[in-house]
Amino acid sequence: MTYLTRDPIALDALLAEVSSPARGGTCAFLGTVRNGPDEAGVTAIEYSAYDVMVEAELERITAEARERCPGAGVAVRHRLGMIPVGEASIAIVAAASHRAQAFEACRYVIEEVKRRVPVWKKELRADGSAVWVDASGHPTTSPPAHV
Amino acid sequence: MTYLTRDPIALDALLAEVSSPARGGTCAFLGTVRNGPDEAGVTAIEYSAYDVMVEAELERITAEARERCPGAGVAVRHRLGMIPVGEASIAIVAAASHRAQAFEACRYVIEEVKRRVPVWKKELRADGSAVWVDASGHPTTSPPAHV
Amino acid sequence: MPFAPPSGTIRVRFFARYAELVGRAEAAVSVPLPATVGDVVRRVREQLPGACDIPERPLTAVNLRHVKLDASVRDGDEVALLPPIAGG
Amino acid sequence: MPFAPPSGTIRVRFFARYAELVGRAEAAVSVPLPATVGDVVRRVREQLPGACDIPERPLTAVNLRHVKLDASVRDGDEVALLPPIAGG
Repeated sequence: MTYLTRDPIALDALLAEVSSPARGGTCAFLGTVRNGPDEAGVTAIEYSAYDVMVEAELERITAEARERCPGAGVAVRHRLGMIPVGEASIAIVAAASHRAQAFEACRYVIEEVKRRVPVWKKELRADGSAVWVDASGHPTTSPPAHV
Repeated sequence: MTYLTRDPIALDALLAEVSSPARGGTCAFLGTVRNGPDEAGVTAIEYSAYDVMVEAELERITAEARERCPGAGVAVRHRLGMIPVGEASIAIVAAASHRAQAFEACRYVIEEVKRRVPVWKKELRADGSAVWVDASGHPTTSPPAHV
Repeated sequence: MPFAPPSGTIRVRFFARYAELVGRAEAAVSVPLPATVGDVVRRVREQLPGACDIPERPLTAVNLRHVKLDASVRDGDEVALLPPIAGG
Repeated sequence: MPFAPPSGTIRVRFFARYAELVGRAEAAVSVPLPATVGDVVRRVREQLPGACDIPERPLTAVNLRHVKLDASVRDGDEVALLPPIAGG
């Protein structure tokens, strides 16, 4: 259980994992639970996962990112369970000798996470209802197509 | 003096400046003083600046980033003075409703900073010597061309 | 004695909305071999109450890796039926 | 009385290595108007001890904005000569 947590994500701990004197550029990404105009009434999201596959996919994805950006350090944490609006569900940190690789590695990881990491979201609304939503926050009632 | 500091940069404070329930994606960049294979013997870098112009340029650059990514929140801090290896000279945080804008705004700011913000670096080495270096860390002895 | 084709037992796992549809997190499914992931999905949708609401072509993984429906399965494999991914 | 062209006083600022070359952080420079930033740089390089080691075409700013050397200056402007930028 290296990549998953049920507690709030500590960005500082991730930064410490990848920082080194040879790495002058660090890019971080935080995904947080939203309550914007498209999510009226959302109070929290419950994240669930195929835990062991998440661990396996994140191990592969971070290895791929390091292959694309040799010398880069990459750390990821995905939070599961009930996450209130405004708190992070995922944090990714990539540090490299120069900024271009740091941005590239960080972006690569989040894009692959969105495509490949088996995590699901149930939106909890102020009116007491709960609904499974897809990556864009739309209810997943209609049968999804196979990718 | 909004954008400049002589103290260590607190990333958490920048994150707090831009976070909001409607912004689900946050991208941060940290530039840290390196001591890698290309900087053998560097112990610290002394950063100096045309302070008032730095403030003016950063005001313009962050406004441009917000124009490119409407709704985004952007915060920047540049540190001056003696910065030891491993500590950050700059931190940029961009938060937006979706990750693409967060990455774009953050990347825009650091690229423009590198082009436009009048800050200079003097490398201090373990042997006691000190040398002005350009953005890539090369000594600036030969006359630079006008851009 | 009539010829009996070899069969395999597949551990099928359900997640999120699919687990709610079938009312369980996993099932052991027997299939004649050789078989594909698609064969396992078909068997699940025919045999398990509630599973007919799982799409005919869901996302699937075998032994923790994403696969297409024409991937083959062996006795003892773990096949997961994955609702649309919403990680990150 | 002979015709005297109007002249302007420009506050010129030096930074980093350029400040070390001229041994000072600023100077008041008088130029006949109209004048460009290039005229100010030329005057600085001719008149200030050590300034000949500043490049003929340095990066420059007028009143806190980057400008090209053909930008015009007015009485009271602040012209900055900027070594290659190394911010970030």
